[in-house]
Amino acid sequence: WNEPIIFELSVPGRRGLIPPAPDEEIKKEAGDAKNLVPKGMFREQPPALPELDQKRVLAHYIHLAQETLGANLCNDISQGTCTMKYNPRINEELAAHPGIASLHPWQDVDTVQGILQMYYEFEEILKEVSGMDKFSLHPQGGAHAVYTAASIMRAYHRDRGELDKRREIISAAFTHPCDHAAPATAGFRLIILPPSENGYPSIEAVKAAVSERTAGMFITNPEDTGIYNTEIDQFVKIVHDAGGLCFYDQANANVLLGIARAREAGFDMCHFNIHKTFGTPHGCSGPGLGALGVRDYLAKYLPFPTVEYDGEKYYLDFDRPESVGKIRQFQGPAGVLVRAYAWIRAIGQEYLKEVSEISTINHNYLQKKLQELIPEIDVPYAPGRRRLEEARYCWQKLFEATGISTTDIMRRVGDFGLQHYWTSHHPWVVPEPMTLEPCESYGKEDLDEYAAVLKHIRDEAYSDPEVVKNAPHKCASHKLADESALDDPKRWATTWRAYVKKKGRT
Amino acid sequence: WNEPIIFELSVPGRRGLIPPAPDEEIKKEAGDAKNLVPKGMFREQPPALPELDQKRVLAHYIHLAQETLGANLCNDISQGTCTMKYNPRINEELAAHPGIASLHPWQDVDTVQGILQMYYEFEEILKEVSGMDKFSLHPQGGAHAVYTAASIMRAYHRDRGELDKRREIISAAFTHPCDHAAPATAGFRLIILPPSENGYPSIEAVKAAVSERTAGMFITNPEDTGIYNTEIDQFVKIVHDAGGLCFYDQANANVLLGIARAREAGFDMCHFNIHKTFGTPHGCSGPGLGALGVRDYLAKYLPFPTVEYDGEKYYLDFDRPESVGKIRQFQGPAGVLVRAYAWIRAIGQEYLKEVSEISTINHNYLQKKLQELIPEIDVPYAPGRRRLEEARYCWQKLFEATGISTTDIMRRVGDFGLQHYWTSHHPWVVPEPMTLEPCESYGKEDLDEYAAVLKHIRDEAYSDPEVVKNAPHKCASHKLADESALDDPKRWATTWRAYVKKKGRT
Amino acid sequence: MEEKEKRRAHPYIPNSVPEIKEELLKEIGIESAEDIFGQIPEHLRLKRPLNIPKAITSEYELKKHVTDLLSKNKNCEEYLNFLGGGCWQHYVPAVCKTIMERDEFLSAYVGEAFADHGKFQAQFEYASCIGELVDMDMVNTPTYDWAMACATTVRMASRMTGRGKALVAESISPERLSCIKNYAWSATPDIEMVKYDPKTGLLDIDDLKSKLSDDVCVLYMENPNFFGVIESRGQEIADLLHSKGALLSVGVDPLSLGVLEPPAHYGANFACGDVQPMGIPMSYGGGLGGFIATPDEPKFVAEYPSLLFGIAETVEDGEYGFGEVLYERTSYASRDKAKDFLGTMAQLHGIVAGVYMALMGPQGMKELGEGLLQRASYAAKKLSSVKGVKAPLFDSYHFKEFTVNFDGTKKTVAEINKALLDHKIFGGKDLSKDFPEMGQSALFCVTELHGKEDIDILADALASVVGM
Amino acid sequence: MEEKEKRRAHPYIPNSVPEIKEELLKEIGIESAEDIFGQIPEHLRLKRPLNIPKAITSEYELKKHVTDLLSKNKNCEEYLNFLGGGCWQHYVPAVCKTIMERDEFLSAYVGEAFADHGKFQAQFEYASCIGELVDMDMVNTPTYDWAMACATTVRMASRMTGRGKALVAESISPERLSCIKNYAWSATPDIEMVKYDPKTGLLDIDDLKSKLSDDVCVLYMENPNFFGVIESRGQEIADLLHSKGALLSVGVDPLSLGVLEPPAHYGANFACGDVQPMGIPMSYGGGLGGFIATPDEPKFVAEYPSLLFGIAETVEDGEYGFGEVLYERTSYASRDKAKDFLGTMAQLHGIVAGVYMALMGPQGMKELGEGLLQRASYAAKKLSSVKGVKAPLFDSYHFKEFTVNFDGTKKTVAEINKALLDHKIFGGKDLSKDFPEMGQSALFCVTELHGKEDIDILADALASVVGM
Repeated sequence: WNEPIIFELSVPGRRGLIPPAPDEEIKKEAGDAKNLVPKGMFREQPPALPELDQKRVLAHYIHLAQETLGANLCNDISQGTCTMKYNPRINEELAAHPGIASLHPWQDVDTVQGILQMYYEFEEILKEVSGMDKFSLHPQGGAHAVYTAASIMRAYHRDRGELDKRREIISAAFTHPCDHAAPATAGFRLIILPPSENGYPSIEAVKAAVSERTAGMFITNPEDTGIYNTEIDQFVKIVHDAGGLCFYDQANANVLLGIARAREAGFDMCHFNIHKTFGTPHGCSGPGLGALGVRDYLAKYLPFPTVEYDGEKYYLDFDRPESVGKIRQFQGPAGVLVRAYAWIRAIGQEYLKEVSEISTINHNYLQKKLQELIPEIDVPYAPGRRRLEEARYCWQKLFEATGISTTDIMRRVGDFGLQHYWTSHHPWVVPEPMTLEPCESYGKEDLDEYAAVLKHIRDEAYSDPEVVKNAPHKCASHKLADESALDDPKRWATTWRAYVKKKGRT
Repeated sequence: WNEPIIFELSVPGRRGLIPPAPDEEIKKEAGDAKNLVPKGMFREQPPALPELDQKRVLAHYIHLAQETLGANLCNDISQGTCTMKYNPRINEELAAHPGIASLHPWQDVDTVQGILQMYYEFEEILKEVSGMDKFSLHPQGGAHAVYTAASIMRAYHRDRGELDKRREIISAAFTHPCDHAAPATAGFRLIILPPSENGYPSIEAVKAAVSERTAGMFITNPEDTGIYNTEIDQFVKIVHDAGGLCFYDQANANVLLGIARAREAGFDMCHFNIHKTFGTPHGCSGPGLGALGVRDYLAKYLPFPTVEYDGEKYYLDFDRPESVGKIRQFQGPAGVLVRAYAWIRAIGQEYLKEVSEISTINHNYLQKKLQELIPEIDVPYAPGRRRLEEARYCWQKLFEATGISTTDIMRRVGDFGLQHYWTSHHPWVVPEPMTLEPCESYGKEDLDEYAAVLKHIRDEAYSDPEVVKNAPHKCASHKLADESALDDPKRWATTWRAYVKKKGRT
Repeated sequence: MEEKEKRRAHPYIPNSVPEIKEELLKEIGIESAEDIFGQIPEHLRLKRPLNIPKAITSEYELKKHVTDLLSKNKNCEEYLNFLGGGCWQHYVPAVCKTIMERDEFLSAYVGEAFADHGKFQAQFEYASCIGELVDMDMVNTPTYDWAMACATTVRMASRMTGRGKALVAESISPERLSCIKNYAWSATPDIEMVKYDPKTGLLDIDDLKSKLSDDVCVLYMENPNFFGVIESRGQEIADLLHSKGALLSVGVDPLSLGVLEPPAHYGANFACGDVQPMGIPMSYGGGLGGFIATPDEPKFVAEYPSLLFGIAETVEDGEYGFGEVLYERTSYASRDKAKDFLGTMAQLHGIVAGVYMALMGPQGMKELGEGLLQRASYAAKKLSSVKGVKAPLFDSYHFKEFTVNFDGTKKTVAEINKALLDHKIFGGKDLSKDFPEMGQSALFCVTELHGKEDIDILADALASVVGM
Repeated sequence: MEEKEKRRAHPYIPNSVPEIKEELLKEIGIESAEDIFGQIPEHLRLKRPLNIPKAITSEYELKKHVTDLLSKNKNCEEYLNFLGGGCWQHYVPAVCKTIMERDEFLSAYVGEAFADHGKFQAQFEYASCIGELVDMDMVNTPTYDWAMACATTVRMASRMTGRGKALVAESISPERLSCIKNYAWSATPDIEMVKYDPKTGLLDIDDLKSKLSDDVCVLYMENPNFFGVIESRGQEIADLLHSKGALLSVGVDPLSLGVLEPPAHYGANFACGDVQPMGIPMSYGGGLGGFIATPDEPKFVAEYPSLLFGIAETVEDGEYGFGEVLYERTSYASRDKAKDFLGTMAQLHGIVAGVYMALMGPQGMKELGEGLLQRASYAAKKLSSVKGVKAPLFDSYHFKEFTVNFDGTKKTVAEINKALLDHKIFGGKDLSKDFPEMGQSALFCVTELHGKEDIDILADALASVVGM
């Protein structure tokens, strides 16, 4: 659409919405609004927001929406590790029900028994799926849950008088960035172990890393390689023996539902990305829900309030003196919870394991297709072992042969009506990486389509490399003329007002 | 998106939705469904509908939606005579309220007082705006209202014993096609008067057309030329004197709200296209609402039931023995009514006349711009008289100069992110016609944009006629390879099954 | 009008900003809109402000006002509803709602295929799915409703045969009958009714024989008929008509076609019905849309008044395009010389019905139909257990709907239905006025929204209401 | 698991069609998924089926089940609600709902600008509008909520100044204070509270002076503060802090910025707050999203943990593109070396808030703010007319919210609120536990949804409840 910035559409005097005016009696009684404000605090010049009629606002945002590739409308295998599922429409209808949309978080608990029951029952399901003893549904995303886990680890060691000493967190290179960043934010130092030839750290490395300074471990399994760490319980034991706690980042849990649990591996804490594994929408990156599960001995540290049931009534327990406190103002992103609850009830016992089975089957089928079609694709580490739900692929050979990099291919993928694919988290341990996660929401034809597109681009890399290098061509927008503008204080602009100033426009 | 036909996406076994199964007790009590059907009537082979998972169905229809240019998302001045207004989103929210969406038309009137009150009050507004004495909100579109008017005319003459004799309807060339087709369907013969140099028929022509065979007149004012017929009341009088009735097609009423009414011109009946003039959505062509108004002496003929008020309660009056009967199963497209009611209440007394004023100002501004920018554009008939809400333009000069026809330009317009424009109803009395209606929903910049696009295409007609002739280039699809396929029984296909058979596919 | 109010632009009227309005007037070269309206003769002008309510410009206040009015209604989510008979409370899938509310489909109109490709394809797919349901190759874009659809088949049949008499089964809805009489009059002024068997509710074939003559163009009947009765002798009826050169048009509930043979399988020439049960809210009867299907033969196709969206290849390789089949038939092209008339009808409802059929697929339609048969069977039995109540009245198989006779209760249907309101139940449609020969009978409808519990609640309420 | 159930494909799992699953397994060359899962050591496997509820595969039954649960709640459409304090019941415009529900925005994630151009532009426009509201040039993509936003400004200030002590005004929400303590701990383990004046509710400047030292990095305060009190001495406070090399961070209600001076105008270095009041439903506190704004200076920009979407030209002439400003700052790029951490936060709410601000424009914000000032003023007066009730508790100007003291009624807030439930009223937030010095006080909130009638109903109900 080549849609202008909304400020460019502004025309003085236009109105998009008229707010309800107070009744005449109120106006009369209260008097002029200017006199209801301390001297000097009345804003004489209203904020310079854009001025548009309602149709224009609607049309503008519809155009922008149409320039966005949501998972519900495309083959979104692309965003590996993100588990881009179908977000059922019925769940949106339910989340819009006034019984959730119009609830205030401080209503008397007698008036919110329905939503508290949903919290409680969803927690029960998570407990069963993970083997943990108690969950908090406060965190609004995965990283938020990881941070909360780090807070709990901090409280645990503080309670034992060891916090000053225990400040080291052990993690692995293919574990998610937030497992490194969130503990660091909480005040820990990270020890990041490199992968062995299996794709995950060796037991020896873990042993070498622990000490009396060890606060704990934050780790994913499978990590983003899709390789299941079969020694995970030994890792946990080593850290436990050293006096640390173990947190299991389950962002990649989609393939282990009903298959294997955090408890059996010995973890003290784990989390689920509800917006990945339990089918709620990603919302352009939030709100999500990061459900944090802990074993009973850590339950007292969870953020307050917790949702409890006394046999007759659900209630919120604020009286938790050892809690790490609040990590968000209210008791979690409840709208996400409603969708997740509806999703798991629709899937149920009969199909939850099917989710994991189809996820691994889909992945292994796609991997086979890709490797058959494209000899240049490598899958480093642990040769011969099947990946579970995704793999970290490597385009190094193609890059060497043609100069076409994974970022070139990534941009070109967008030209085929697919979301452009995800390369990998930084740093790139695997060179020229690509990560695809064909979860259970995709059909065989989606997998075949994806493989065909990559094969096509691979052929182009030889026959017409420029077309790949200059991609995208058919996306909503093109390559930036100069990426460095984004790192240049004189040119970057995150607001229109800044852009106008820097460009010298009026 | 180049989206496949949904049958091409079908994979046996896929499910999009599971209907609720009856309770076990019901199944047990009722037994096998096959035994609940007369012999030979059970369909052993279920209908060969497509089989898709839910995400695929949703994605498919989102893609198709994105390939459709609704008025709420584009500059839709294009569809002249259609009054493509903004359809406020709040009205959609209201129409989805269970207080309308979940009402059954046969509910006891005590349980539908709210919707009946809305019928009643909306009718009051229409009565005031038109000067008619009673309205029917049964018809689902404008043509449906015209047909109902023709039914009433038939009943009127039948009651007077003159139906066998009075079978002629007088109309004008620029009046809408349905004003000719609907009376014909009702059993009348049409006498269609050509325009005089004013753009509408001469008084002499009307006088010459009436006789003892005259049943009535169906006419628009302004007709699609946008020229107001200043002699309209004399037309009416001539027909009345001849014993006929007069129906006023008010599809073009948007410019006369609060300005001039059907009553003052002497009409016996009139209608409003609610989906045009009162801002309800066109829905890809329905459901609309054609509100039919009549003078008191014709009220008895309206379809039953009518909505009445006894001072305390609203009720449906089915006891109308002289009614023409039903023209639709229930009492009208009530969801459209709710939207229209909300629209007129939002506009209200203060802004309804503004709607007409801005409509005529917008048109006259656009006409001026077009004629300034494009010397080849003519506006035939009544030179020097201002059109009201639209004009019938003529591209004949450009066609003669460049060979580019109005249909070429029409197709090319679509390439600019605008809805392609409407030429004119058939037959084309004005050669190479174009009809644009910039109603009150468009801003000055929309008018300027439109004029600029037409100017651009006009220039292309000289500089690069092929690009216009082969348009569209950037629309959702292209020109058909062979238009004649649609008129060829061996090739036409309105269903996929027919297409597959004719193509010899499987 | 307050001065202040006057100067605020309306959110729906961008150029109502006073400065912009002035600017436009200046560009046109006039003082005010009166300079344009002035050409209207004085005696035709309205010389006073319209006496209509003031503007509610705040969206919230507007919402509150309209919602308050709508909340005066009791709706079928609050009440247990057993009304059917032409408008039915079926489940509306969330995906159907989503597509119906998208602004693209909602606010589009008569754009052609290259601009509104998606609209054409969605309509084409709708027609294609209807074609599968009824097993016929030619399907129209939807007309107003089932009544308009069946009346249209009568007109089409009359033109095809050149005959002016139509037979109509008495067991159709009185509303549709009224529409047929009005709409078909100029084609078939002569309409004769064919009786139903008072015992079975089936078409009285002897009566049909007695009325079938060489000037009959068509018999219109329904299956299941208005009483929910499944007709079993369709082929026999079709053969009779065809033997006299007449045609058979059959109205169907599309939801029955997962379990019942479609009309084409027993010789019908036309199938028609309503799309409302397929994903479209009832909206007080506003959710209708009529479909018509026939064989794909020129003699049928030439007689459709509707737009017919056909598929064809475009100049781009492998691209489908769409267009209008035999456009010259239509009144848009040929005015009073056309086949009947055309206008804004119910295309949005067609699109949504297409979404519904795609979601349901063959298995969904079959499972749904089976469940409806079973529920109706259970419900009739259950209601019959109430003393004085007979259900069904007819000794036949029923789909979704069935008649209940209350003669044994000594109460009228009207009395019973009023009393049921206290139980928050909408009882069946009262048939006593339109079908007096059936005594105090009502037409009850059960859908997939009714669980056993709901039916049992109805039975208990009835027992308490009839007081026996 | 029933055999029949097992063989039906799930609508959300396309390859759960048994035949397709088989085909894929065959292509992979294995018998079953167990051949893959088998690599997991036996002792780590779950060897029994999960004990979770059975699937509700029918969408209607699922809807009924969840709706029944949700209907157990009493919501703020049924009850008259006066709760605010961090989550407010404002009007949600229909256009906001429409955009929020569009699948494109709803189901997109981390695609980059060329593929998700619309998402980037919508976020950029959101940030641009916030920038106008607060009159600052740099704005982040939204974080979780206001609490996270204000805690982030403390961390940023600590890094910028290299100091480890933060001052926080006591007159902020206890929830946000708890978050600050948790989140800022590793940066500012030392947090000291600055008192409010018990008479006016304003910041106690003497107390501030006494606590302000050279190791203070920032003061975080709110305006209007948690009690709804409008702070008038912002510039004085800012000057004090700046004189010691410390920074000022101010939390604001964005809806106040049509009528109140933004923090930048009285010297604040950070502005932050929540987007929830701008078109996002409360959803039991789920509708939050935090914004942070600062000057566009490298020393500030370098410390943001958030993604920052910047505008830039593309290779196409005249085309805007977008990308991430200073990406290396973020934990996506630099893991434990980054500025704090980043993750899935609240971007959808940011987009919707952008739609809201575009709809409202300057005049809408001004009119709304004026009405909120007037309503709060009227409501406080009205409630004060109830014997034993004092409103507001503080002798100051209030925006939207104000404190009500019930000490004169001899009843606790808890008792009063319970009793108000019988009147279908949610009374104000009980402050007696968090602010015992205020006695039995509650925080009441009035919004544009409250008419005079609603406020009068509250006053009448209170009068009846306190029984005086």
